[in-house]
Amino acid sequence: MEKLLEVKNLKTYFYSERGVVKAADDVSFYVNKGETLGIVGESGCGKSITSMSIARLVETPPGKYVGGEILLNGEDMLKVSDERIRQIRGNDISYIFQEPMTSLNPVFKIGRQISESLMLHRGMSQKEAYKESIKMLELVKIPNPERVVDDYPFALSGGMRQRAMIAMALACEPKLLVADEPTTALDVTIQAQVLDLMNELKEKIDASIMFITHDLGVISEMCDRVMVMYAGKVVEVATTEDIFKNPRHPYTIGLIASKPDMSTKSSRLHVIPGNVPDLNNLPAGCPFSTRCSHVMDKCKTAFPEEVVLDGQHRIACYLYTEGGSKQ
Amino acid sequence: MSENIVEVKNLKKYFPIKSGVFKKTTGQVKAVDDVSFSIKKGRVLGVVGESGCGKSTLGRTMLKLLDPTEGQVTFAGKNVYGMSRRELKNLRTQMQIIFQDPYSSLNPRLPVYEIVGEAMLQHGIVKSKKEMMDKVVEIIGKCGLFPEQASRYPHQFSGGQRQRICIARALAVNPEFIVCDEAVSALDVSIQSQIINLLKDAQDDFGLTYLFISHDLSVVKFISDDVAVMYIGQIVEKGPKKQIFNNPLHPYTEALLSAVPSFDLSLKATKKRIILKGDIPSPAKPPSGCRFHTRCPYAHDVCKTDVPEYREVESEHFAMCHKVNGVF
Amino acid sequence: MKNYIIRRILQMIPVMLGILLILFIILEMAPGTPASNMMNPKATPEQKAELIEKLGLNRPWHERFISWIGEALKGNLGYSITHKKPVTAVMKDYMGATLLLSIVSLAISVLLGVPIGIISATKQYSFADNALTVFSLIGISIPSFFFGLLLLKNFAVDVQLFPLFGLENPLLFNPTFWEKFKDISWHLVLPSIVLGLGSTASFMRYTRSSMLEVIKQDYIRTARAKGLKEKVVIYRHAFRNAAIPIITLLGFQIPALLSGAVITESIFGLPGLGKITIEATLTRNYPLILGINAMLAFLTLLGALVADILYAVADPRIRYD
Amino acid sequence: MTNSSIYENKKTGNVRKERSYWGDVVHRLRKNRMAMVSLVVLVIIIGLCVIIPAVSPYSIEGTNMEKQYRDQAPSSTHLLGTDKIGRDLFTRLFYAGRISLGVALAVVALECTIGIVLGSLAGFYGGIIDTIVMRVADVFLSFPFMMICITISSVLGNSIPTLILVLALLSWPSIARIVRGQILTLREMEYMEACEALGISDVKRIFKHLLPNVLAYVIVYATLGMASVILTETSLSFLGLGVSPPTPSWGNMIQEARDIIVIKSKWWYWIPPGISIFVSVMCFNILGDGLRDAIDPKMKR
Repeated sequence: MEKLLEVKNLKTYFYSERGVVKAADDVSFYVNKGETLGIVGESGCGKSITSMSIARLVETPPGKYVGGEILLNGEDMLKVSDERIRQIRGNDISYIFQEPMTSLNPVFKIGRQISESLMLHRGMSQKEAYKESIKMLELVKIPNPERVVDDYPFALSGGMRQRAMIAMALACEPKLLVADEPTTALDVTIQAQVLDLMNELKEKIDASIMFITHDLGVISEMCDRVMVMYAGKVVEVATTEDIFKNPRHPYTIGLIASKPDMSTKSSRLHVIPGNVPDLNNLPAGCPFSTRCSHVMDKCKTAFPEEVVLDGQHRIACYLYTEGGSKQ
Repeated sequence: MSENIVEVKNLKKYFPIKSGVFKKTTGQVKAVDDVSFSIKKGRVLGVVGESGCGKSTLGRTMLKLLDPTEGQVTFAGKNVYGMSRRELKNLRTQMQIIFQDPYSSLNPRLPVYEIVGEAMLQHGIVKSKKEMMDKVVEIIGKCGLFPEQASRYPHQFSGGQRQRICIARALAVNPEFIVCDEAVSALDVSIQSQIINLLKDAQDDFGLTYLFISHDLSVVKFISDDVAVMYIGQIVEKGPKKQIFNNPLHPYTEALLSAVPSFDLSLKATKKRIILKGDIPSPAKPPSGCRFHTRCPYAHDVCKTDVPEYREVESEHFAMCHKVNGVF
Repeated sequence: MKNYIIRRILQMIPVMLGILLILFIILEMAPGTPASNMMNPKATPEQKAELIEKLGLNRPWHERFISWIGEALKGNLGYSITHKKPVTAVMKDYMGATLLLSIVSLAISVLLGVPIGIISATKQYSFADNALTVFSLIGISIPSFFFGLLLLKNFAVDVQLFPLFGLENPLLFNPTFWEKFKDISWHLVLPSIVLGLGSTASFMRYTRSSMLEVIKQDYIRTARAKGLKEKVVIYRHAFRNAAIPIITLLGFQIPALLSGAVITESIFGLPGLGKITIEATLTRNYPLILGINAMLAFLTLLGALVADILYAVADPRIRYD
Repeated sequence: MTNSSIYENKKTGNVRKERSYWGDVVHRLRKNRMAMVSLVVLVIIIGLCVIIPAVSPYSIEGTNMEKQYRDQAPSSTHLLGTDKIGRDLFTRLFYAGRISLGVALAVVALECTIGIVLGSLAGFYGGIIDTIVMRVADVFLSFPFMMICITISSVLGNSIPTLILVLALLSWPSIARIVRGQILTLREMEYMEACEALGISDVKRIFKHLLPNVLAYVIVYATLGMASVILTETSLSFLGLGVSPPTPSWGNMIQEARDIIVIKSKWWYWIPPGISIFVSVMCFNILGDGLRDAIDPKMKR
């Protein structure tokens, strides 16, 4: 399999009066061509910052890319010029964001917002872009695309706006689609429609997808592989089947067990004690050590090296390193 | 166990829509439209539905935080809407509510002991400030907070801890019935499970009855004994949890259940997903006849014109559908 | 949109009536009778009685109030005895200078304040931003009469670059249009700077905070994610949204400018409404005072109305309401 | 309840120092250097205004027509010289400060009182009360401010109490709007609903939950209001329509500069009061901005 995107040791930090926040700390992963990679974690785990870093969308300052490489087809996104990154954004890498209500500009018509990318990256005339916009709206199954193209975002429902966002993102046939919690703000039946649409489009378009969500159910329906993040660190990466059948990192195990699923039978939920850590005030060593039931002394001093099991199941936990109880 | 603690009869809550030059009332948002049900003491009734279905309005109207348009709510045999001021004040200690947003539901300017203890003083549950402090420490302890945290302010707590404070505040007046309005929806998964367990523990310890409002079916399935499904202001199906989840009658319930993404891989293979067409209609202009007919895969002509009867199909299992009623 | 405008216009009516009513009551509280205040003290009792009869001053005040409104609707605001002219004619003579000064200053403050505010916001916490922020703080804090005197001292007294006084050079004989234009412009430089400084600073501060608010929005991130140039993101996507609240400020600035004009006119000796109002209060010329105040109140309301309409035009959410 | 719920929350992460809401505001304000400098400058100005006239050997209004005392340039005996009727300008400057700052304080106090009362009524009860209050506020907001001040002071005469009353009557609508808006926002907050659900009495809900939250915004507005009232009062006094001589105000002291000789060569007549106005207004503005940032840190990144 060919790697489309390879991220190596990405470090995106935020500098504020209260100190340094290591939002993405030494994050490494890759996305294969045509593959969907899911990134899962709770609020503040760094999944959004990681995804925004890919096209250098993190605002600097207060953010800063401290280190690492983001290779898209071998080209390092962190090193290319501002001019080049703008050519890549919207053309090679596009984004769908969480809030359909606020992610579209309220004062421009839908058609204009889609046309904008087409005119910019495809060199289309206004007229061509307008026609193409209608086609894109058709592709995402918006009823009456000829009318909707002249609507303002406020006239559309949440689900329709998210479809329009998808149309906008796909307009220039990107190689990588980054979907940051695209269905979180939607109702269940509307979420089902949008996920269904995305699955269908996956077949049609030739793009890899990075799918960021906190919802384990959505991950299992959409993704080929899953990366689990906690407090800015990657703690586990595996295929979707592996993650749910055979989770290895104590955090992943806890996370899956504490989420009531439609098939949960027990009368009490599993609980990870404690709170989601404050990124301003992380413990030394493994950030999960304060909540982990298997915590050892060395967990509190240094973050573990990554271990690869079964060929491609990556875990960062001392339980699996040399001398660990589950090694 | 079989005594009804809350009974809701033909409850309606409409909000006026004002428009035009003089802001005349030109229509109504029928947030809750003719809803009837009852909850047995000590049980949890889960209310599920999507945005705009009126589930939050239902909870608030039941507690008389909103004035009803029509209908009746009886709590422990007394009509909530026909109470004198004094009776209403007394009712406030018996029915409580926990909100979704752990940030806007606590007054940022008051320390925890004020937030939790205020109502105890108001209702004379405690006689002195000293007694109040002891009681507050006891209650927040039960909710998983430390005594020294009583003098802290809301901004010093995380979302999950804030929700614990909200629960402590509700428990402080010894209620019998609590409306949990999306009480765990804003929380992270690992915190959500802590709070759900806390709510379950509280229920066992105090013999509470819950109306558990949520859009998250898996949470409702976990915590509830009975489930009511709402769609645009109406309850379209209600029954014991098992029946609702194993044998849904209403096509909407069926679609809703199938739409929930699950990570149970064994389920994935067998499950067929029903994708509903179109958007959720606005409660300001609900569709005629059966309100679900615009999206229903089984809709017949009769569904567009006639409102289906809300009927007890099996024991304790109600539904509002022409197909279930055997009309076609 | 149509409903919105009609509603706004209907709302204006009671407000305007309220203003007039309060003005009327204030003037009623003036010492002396209305008649004694407006006529030659040497007039004989017969003359007085005749005039009182003629002007209807013996009627109760509410009747006069209603008839004043009736006349005002016909375009008659009363008669100024001091000027021996109708109030409207007096106002016409002096209105020009005030309007000219206000409009020039408003134009300066929008054209300067808004772009500077945008630059300040896009370079938040840079040296330029800090310098501009300090400048705007000075702008809203310096008393305009003091600032005006400083300018006069430096540029009209010590260095005689600009004229000290008035709107036109009385010594210009038979000027061509061009000469007159140049002359008036020259006279207006210092007054417009004085009057414009405060509102430029207000526009700057407002634009800056409005832009900072908008730049944080999700749709700006969307625009960047499309690969748009930063200029396009800021000036097209962000500014189009930030402009909406700035338009409301425009409405609020009109009364502020008119108030400021009074002070500026007084310092620079401009023949405007401010000057005539002060004169009118000294001569107790109540019809004129009432007329000017009513007129300015009307302009203020009109300004607010225009701002609201522009607001609706700029914001599709209101336009399609 | 079972022990597990307690256990679940045992590790509470970092324990922050307990600081009340207001403690937090003060803490943030203290970190704002500009605001703190302004506060210090204001304290100094107010202190001088209180002390100097009290300890000065020169009287405020007493004239001294002897030639050697009149119209003097600054010297070691008269730090800012004397005016045309022999009064010590240094003493007068700080006495004028008392008047200008005192008038501003009185106006702000009065307008805040009116604004809070009417704004709370409108916000809390809504409906017809709200409509009436807000329409009246519209009326007062649409007055041509300066013109109406001129008119009123000519009709009612310009005594200091009248001035205070007029300025307060013309400026309460802004504060009423802020208070009303805040109350409307707060009423939607879930903690207000929780209060209702808990059966907390109306009185407690207003005075313990609503007003303290509104107060923060009132304080910001009052600070900024000090700045704008000082500007208005001095402008009116400069035009001869506010505080009238012989009582000095920073505004009417600058009137002297209408004399071409004074403006050209006698800076001590008008520059010191001008700078005093400028500095105090600037400090109130910076302090007000600082307070707003401290109260609502979301506004600042």
